[in-house]
Amino acid sequence: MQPIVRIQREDFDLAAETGRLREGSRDIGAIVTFSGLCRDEAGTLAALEIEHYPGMAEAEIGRIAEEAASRWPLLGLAALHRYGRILPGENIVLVIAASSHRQAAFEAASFLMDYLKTRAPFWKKQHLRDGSASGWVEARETDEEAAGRW
Amino acid sequence: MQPIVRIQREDFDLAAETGRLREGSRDIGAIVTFSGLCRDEAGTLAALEIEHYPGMAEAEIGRIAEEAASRWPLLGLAALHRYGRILPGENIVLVIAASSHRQAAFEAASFLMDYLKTRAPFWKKQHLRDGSASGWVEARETDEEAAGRW
Amino acid sequence: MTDRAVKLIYFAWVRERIGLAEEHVTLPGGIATVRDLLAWLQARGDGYAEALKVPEAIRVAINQDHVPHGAGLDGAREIALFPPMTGG
Amino acid sequence: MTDRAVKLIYFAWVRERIGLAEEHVTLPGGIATVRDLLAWLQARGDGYAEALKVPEAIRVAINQDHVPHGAGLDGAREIALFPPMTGG
Repeated sequence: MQPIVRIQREDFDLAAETGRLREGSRDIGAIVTFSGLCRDEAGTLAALEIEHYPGMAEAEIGRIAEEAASRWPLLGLAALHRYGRILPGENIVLVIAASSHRQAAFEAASFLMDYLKTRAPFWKKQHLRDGSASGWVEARETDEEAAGRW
Repeated sequence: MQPIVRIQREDFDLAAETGRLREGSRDIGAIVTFSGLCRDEAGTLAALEIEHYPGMAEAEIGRIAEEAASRWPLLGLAALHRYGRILPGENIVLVIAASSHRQAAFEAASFLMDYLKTRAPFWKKQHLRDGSASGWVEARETDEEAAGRW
Repeated sequence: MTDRAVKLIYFAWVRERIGLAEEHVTLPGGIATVRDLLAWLQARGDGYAEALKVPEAIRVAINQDHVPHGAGLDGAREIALFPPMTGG
Repeated sequence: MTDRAVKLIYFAWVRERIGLAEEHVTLPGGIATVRDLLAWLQARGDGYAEALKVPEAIRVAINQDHVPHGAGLDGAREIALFPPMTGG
């Protein structure tokens, strides 16, 4: 099972990516997907701008995916992350984990997101609708705690 | 937030169902989907036949969904379950949970599946490819344990 | 306690062993709980005895809601008997 | 320890405060660890001082792999400095 890792400016398609994973095995009993979306922050956000470290972003998510694949009996794993300008309601990240049983799929997807949040080199800048303020999103301590539980 | 519950013979579409939930709110930051698929059991399975208790199936999944909605701050929740003859590789069940943050979406989807497994009135019968044997799938003790952790 | 008319519904291997999907019965006085009902049904024939020989393996719903074997039957219109669920 | 040429890369507000996305520098002898590097960079100008004034807020990767501030710089070709990540 070779994890799929893609870092791209373009949007991605949940159905197409999930379909690709399903074709890989007839023994898949459970597929968990996580989609991370750009929230509109109660109407105040104009856009997010996502900066990333080309090369390391792919490498780091690849390392996290390999770790997930070594911990759970997975039949498919994909992690896709966008960069550039992203509008409210649009996709930012997609993680898909497939396994024979649901617990492995749930845990692997949740693990991958927790680690991706705290270790993958991406940074979000907010552009506000009224133009009055904008700034870099601060890291949440709860994300560190979430990654610490694995 | 009114949970969507559907029990149907026909297949359902992950992208369409997820899209419907996304339209409901611009404050969704996380969507977790769980797809339960019919495994081919190493090529031995011809089909699953799923029996259900009409009326109670909807009512029970509705109760589980309401419980999930009262425990987590959800912006969308859907649970769809098929009945009738289902072939290897086909969908059996789909759960979607949407929230502002990922932990609520992961936990609600996982909770809903654990309870659905042990409380929703569905029964699976296996039809084997060689016709030599078939029988009712036995309940797994690990499913009871999984439901017990919530 | 007077006689009560109820609809019984069977699913999966309970249905197959009893040989019926549903039936209407009149419960005699003295059948107060789910446990009483299971014992009474076991005496109705070989299929019933076979289906219900391990009572603790049987799940019960009254009016489409799960109940334990100690539950009373007051107000029951529809009583369903079935094996542990295997959906999802 | 001899002088070493490395590429430094900055991201997010570290990049903005320093005013550079990347630069090539020659590290003088005596700069053995990430901690030494951060102290040396702080003295390069106001932008650097502002960007690095709280060193524990700075994450560091050597050759595209996360390292702690105590890590040595041997073999480093590309050293990246950035704030805590906020992807996902």
